[in-house]
Amino acid sequence: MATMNMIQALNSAMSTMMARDPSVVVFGEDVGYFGGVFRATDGLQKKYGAHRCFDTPIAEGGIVGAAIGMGAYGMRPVVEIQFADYIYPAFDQLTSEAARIRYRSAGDFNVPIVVRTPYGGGIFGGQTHSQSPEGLFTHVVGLKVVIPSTPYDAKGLLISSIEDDDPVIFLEPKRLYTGPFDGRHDVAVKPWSVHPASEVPEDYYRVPLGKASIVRPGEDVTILSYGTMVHVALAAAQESGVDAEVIDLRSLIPLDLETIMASVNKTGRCIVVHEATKTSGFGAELAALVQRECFYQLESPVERVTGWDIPYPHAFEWQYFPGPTRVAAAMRQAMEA
Amino acid sequence: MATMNMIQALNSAMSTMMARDPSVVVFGEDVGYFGGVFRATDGLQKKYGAHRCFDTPIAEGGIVGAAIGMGAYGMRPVVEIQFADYIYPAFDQLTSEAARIRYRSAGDFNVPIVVRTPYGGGIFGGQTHSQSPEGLFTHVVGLKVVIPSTPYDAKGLLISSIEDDDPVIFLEPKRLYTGPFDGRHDVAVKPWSVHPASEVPEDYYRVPLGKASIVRPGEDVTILSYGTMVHVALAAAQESGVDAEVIDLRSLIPLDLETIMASVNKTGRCIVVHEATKTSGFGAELAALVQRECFYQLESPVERVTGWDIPYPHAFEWQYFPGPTRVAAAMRQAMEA
Amino acid sequence: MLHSTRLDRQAVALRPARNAPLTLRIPEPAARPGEPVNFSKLRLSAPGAVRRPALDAEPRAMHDLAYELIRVLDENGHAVGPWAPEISSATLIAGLRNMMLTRVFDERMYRAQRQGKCSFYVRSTGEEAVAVAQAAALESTDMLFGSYRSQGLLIARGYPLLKMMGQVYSNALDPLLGRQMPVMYSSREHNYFTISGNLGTQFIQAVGWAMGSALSGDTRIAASWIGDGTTAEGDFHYALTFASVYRAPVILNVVNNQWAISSFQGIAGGDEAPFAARAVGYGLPALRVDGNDFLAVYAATKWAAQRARSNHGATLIELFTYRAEAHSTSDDPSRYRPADEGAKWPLGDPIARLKQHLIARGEWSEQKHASLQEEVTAEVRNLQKEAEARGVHGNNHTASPKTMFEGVFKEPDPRLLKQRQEAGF
Amino acid sequence: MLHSTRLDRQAVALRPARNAPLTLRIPEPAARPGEPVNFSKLRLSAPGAVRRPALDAEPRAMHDLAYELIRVLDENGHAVGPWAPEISSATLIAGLRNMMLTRVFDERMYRAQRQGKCSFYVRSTGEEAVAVAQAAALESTDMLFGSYRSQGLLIARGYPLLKMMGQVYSNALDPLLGRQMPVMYSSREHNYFTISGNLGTQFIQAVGWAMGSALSGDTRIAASWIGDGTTAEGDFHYALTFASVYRAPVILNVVNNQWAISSFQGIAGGDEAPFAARAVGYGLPALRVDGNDFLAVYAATKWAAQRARSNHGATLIELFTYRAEAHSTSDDPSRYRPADEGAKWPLGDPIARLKQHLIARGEWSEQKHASLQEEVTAEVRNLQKEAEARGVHGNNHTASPKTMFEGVFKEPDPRLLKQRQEAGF
Ligand SMILES: Cc1ncc(C[n+]2csc(CCOP(=O)(O)OP(=O)(O)O)c2C)c(N)n1
Ligand SMILES: Cc1ncc(C[n+]2csc(CCOP(=O)(O)OP(=O)(O)O)c2C)c(N)n1
Ligand SMILES: [Mg+2]
Ligand SMILES: [Mg+2]
Repeated sequence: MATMNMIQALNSAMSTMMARDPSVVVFGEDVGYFGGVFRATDGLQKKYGAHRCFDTPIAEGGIVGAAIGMGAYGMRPVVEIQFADYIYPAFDQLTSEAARIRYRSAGDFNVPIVVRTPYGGGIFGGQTHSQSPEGLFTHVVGLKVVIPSTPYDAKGLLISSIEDDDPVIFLEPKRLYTGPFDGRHDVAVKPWSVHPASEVPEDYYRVPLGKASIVRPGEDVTILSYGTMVHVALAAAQESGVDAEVIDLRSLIPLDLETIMASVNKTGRCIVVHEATKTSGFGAELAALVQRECFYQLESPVERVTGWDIPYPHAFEWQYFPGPTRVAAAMRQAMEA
Repeated sequence: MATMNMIQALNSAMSTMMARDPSVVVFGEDVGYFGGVFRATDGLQKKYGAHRCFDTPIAEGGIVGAAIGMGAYGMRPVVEIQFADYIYPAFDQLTSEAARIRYRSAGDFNVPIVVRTPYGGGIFGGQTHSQSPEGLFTHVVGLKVVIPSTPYDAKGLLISSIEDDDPVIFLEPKRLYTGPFDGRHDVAVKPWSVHPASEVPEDYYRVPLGKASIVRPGEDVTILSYGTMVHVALAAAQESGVDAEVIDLRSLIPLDLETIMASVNKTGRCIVVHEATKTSGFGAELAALVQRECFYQLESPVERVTGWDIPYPHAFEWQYFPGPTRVAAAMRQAMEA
Repeated sequence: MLHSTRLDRQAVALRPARNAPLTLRIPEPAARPGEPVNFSKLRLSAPGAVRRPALDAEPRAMHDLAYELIRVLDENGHAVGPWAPEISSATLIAGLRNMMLTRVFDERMYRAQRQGKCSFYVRSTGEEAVAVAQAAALESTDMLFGSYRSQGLLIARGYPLLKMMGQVYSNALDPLLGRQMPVMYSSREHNYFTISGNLGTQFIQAVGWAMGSALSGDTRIAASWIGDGTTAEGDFHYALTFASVYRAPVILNVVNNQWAISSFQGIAGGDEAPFAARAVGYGLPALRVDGNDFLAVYAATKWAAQRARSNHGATLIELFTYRAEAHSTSDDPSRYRPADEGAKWPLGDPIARLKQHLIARGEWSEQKHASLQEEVTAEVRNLQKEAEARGVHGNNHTASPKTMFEGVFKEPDPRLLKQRQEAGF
Repeated sequence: MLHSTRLDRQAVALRPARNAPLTLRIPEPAARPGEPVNFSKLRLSAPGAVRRPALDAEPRAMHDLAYELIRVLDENGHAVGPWAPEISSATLIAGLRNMMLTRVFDERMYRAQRQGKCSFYVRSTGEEAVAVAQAAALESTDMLFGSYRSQGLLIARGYPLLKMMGQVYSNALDPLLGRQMPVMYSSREHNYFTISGNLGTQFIQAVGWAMGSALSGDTRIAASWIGDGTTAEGDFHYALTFASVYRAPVILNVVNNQWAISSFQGIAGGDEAPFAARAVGYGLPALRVDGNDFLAVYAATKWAAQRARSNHGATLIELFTYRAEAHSTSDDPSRYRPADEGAKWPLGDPIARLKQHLIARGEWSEQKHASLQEEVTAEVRNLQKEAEARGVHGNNHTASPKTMFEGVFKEPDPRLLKQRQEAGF
């Protein structure tokens, strides 16, 4: 066991897998000698050689396209897209190719790649360093979508993703890289070291895809969230005084519908919290599922607390970010409804 | 007035606008001399010259990127993406650029472009000539998403889209190009000429964006649909014997939430029908909205009848397609719930 | 004060000169329907005229080859010049047979489509040498990333025609379980990568595969094919960039058949520079080859393959040919090009030219040719009967529809189990 | 039977030769931290040595220029050779001033970021000639599609520094209402297109704008700038393709400042061929220019602009320069390149070189230079005080947050009216 922040845990996951499996290779913009703009691949080139961890041209479509070919060859490429906002040039390769190759070839070929990318706001990155595009990928059949919220999960989920024989979009809440940020931007952020989930085994372990985690059991209302918003939801539960059950989905595809249903059937209320814009975000799918599966148990409508339907505005970061105050208000409101 | 099928109506819309406004230009793959693989731009090059209607290289990202620049110059480009399945290489230009330019420049620049593209199945086009990606675009703030279901609406909506000062994704239900296909693939399809909405003025008129149309008033259950599925829903209403109120949304963004709410508040039941895959499709957003806005009026959960969560399989077109039988079954089930 | 901001601005903001109005050039092909064919703008070289650089030549020293046309067969069917390959008659006859087989297969599947037995078909008529000669020049373990018009590769690799037909007819023999359109084949066994309906995506994938092979210290190389029109896609650029940067062992082929559906190659930029010349800017070597000359295609591909195998990296090959038939069964070329353009193509027909060469070589005769033609026709006809007995498109003789819910992921997807139940399968 | 399918297969499926294992080449820069700088691989030409083709020269006849380096200023600051432009001293002094202003502005905003007064900043240090000389060579009505490092263009066009600062500080003066990061400027009034955070997208947009201008019979041309690293994006390829096909009146500039964050230009393919050479394959003319030589940049840009204005189409210009400082305030270049690489850049500093030229020309002196330096410093300092009085980043002196719900579409969005209420603004 060691104490790791999320970056270190991700680094450890890649290092662990590179040591275990020679077919694991890591590449992307600035990930080689430099170790990535967020330092997630720091030291990997030195440890495993430039052939296992290297820089690429600035061409996200090329990075993913090459990874697909390499995956078809038999490698397990783990590629980094520097910011999730820059994944769109790779959208065609992800959607038309990575997601479809197993199916369209009737299993002849598969694409065991992981696309790691930092997402979300909170670093004053403006419109193009803050986006949360996870909802788009959940609509693409054939892609898995994974989002950790702690160092422990980050390593275990990344290892499961690397070992997965299908393409995984692995979204990293960049605001959580160095500490369990709960949305209270006006107070000093605690480092990961004070959080129990920063205890991370140095060796191999897995956290399975498709299993949600109940991070705070409660009776009154179910909060569905992932990534940064898990910590915001916890803070909101405290702030609101509502006995919320906070669920960290951990992977959106596959989705742990059982855990969700069991919780909502118990609480009778549900709030989805995400940072992405509201319309057609993954919150829509969750709300649609919950109202369908738990209709007769629901005492109030499923609410969504999300980013507004605008581009992430640079100077209004905290007016955009769905912080604990907004989530707490929604909790209280749900209880009154 | 003339009798037009949907292709002719679209052609007439472009021709009308090219005649009225010299800044309207039409381009895309095969749209020039040839008139488009679906013939939507037939004759336009001859009528208005190669400078107003021309072929482009096969580069959807280039087509949309060039259109954005031309739009910023002051033209109103109407571009064709040959199949909606091929819009993904343009995803970055649409999402990061077209959708954001007005906002990020605080109104300095805007992108008055229309991206026309045929979508949906029913022509045995397999995985890559059948997709319905509208849900993705509804999640991108800054894009409008429009889908006609009749020749009359096609022309009126396309004119409104061309005149709109913001980017519009104009999805054309290709299965409806030549007739009001209702999903009964085993009977001969009627031509548009027997349908009243094939009466189309030859001159300029608009159908506004953001106004749904109630194509069949009813008391029992509200059906939300668009494009091909409007006709399927009508057939299903007939087949089921349920007195369904069928709403044709016509534009998804902006969305006519008022009409939707009024209907569901009246019927107490709601089914969303679309051809796109289910998870995180636009049906999710509609279900999320309806359960939220009409919670206390709903007598049964909002149901979604959609394509399955698989790529469109070539040989199983009709097992994938959510035809009238499936929709009718959902109607009856909703009435029993 | 010496420089006020106002003054600077004036110095910079030159008054717009009274220039003539700008104009935009919209490229047009040399001839449209009703006009006489016009090949005056074609860049051709004489057979045997183009030099053959050393396998390790610097790309910088090879630019001229992007503007020439490597041709081996002369008018009389003799192999001439430095590119004339050492190739056995057996290999040539096998190649001839595979080209003939491909053409017959194409014709019969085309007719089956016209009879409503399959939903769609794409012929490679006139371009058979591209696929068949290149397959002959590569090793069977090399990985091929083709296009929908690459059926000749698969046929040359001995993929069972019956399976191909099964897919064309979407019947019980379809190895892809009815999931793909006709012509979008896949065969891991034959190192033939699953064809995409999305143009161009395979080009960078092939580079990635080659990178994987090189990273693994393997000896296998990759090859990929796209059309002239598709060179405009981003994936083309990614492929050339990555291949150049990492010196990947891959052959990148542009099949310039002059047309992309209704758009002539000038709409992709081919009038401004040959597609082969695109390689120059990436520091990659380029060969421009008569795609209807089996020997030239074979020789150029061998050169590129050997170069890749000896760690000199990628080559871009432009295969100059002509799409003799419609783009696909959905197309009618008489609407956009002269009807006789194909027949008058100055570089002839690949099958006729190889036949002529074999006869000139003394290894072949009109008789043998006729009997081979009969043989392959019979082979295809018989297989076609067998295939049709297992069902044709639309008559529900395909795999069970329940299979359509399988194989999106490796593990069963709980959503799809539910949806399958809902569908009643 | 002469040819069984089985036999054919054997003929084609050659046995894998026993080749040596393949290897992949991972490019490395000439020097890393701790190593001596190494410029031995740079492709330079002597000042004055490169020919100047006619404005209507065929691109095919100009390939050599992609491999040369157009330089005008010699070691003594004299303008030599065919590219030495006719340019007034007033224009040069205005250019000098704008470069100095840009550098001072950059330095002060950089320091402001270090003091926590703005969230982020990007300097263009060492690359000022690229922007300022190109702005001088273009007309003020030409449309500029720049990058985040193009502030010199805007400064040269006389955009008010106070507005720039307003955006950098996200304060009440920010014309973009706090919506954009610092450096992502926009000004329709100055024909400066809104900068994107997404690399490369503006390149094809500039071509589209130029196509619009040409379609309209206008006389205005467009210009765009991207970095060496960004040439790998698909938009670069789209831009060159569309510019070539439609002969669009646009200047496409690649600012090769040797680095893309931590990746040296070889990771984008620059070791295999100069970026200018990319133009060759599209049949476009290319100029490769010393980006630190104000006169060379000016002359090359004028050439390309005149060419575009006279309907000869687009030119690709590679501006060979060096990113003298960190990529941005988020970057630390000492981790990946020798600390003294910038100082030792063989092509010097653009400001120092223009100053030397003006002195050699008898139009300038150390004294005048010092007083100009003082003047621009004072100008920026004063404006900075004024700007900071209107608020700095984070202290909520920006536009009202309710504005963030406006302007997604032209018409108010009912969803956003509701959301604004919910937010309480
Ligand atoms: C991304 C994408 N865009 C458009 C299409 C539609 N389309 C199919 S084939 C074709 C023409 C391709 O021409 P070319 O590359 O020259 O190949 P050829 O058909 O001549 O072999 C087009 C535009 C597609 N399949 N994929
Ligand atoms: C599409 C996209 N991918 C990645 C990035 C992240 N990024 C910002 S700047 C940069 C390096 C650009 O280098 P270059 O093009 O050489 O321009 P320079 O910074 O040297 O001026 C990268 C990778 C981005 N902004 N957009
Ligand atoms: Mg072609
Ligand atoms: Mg750079």
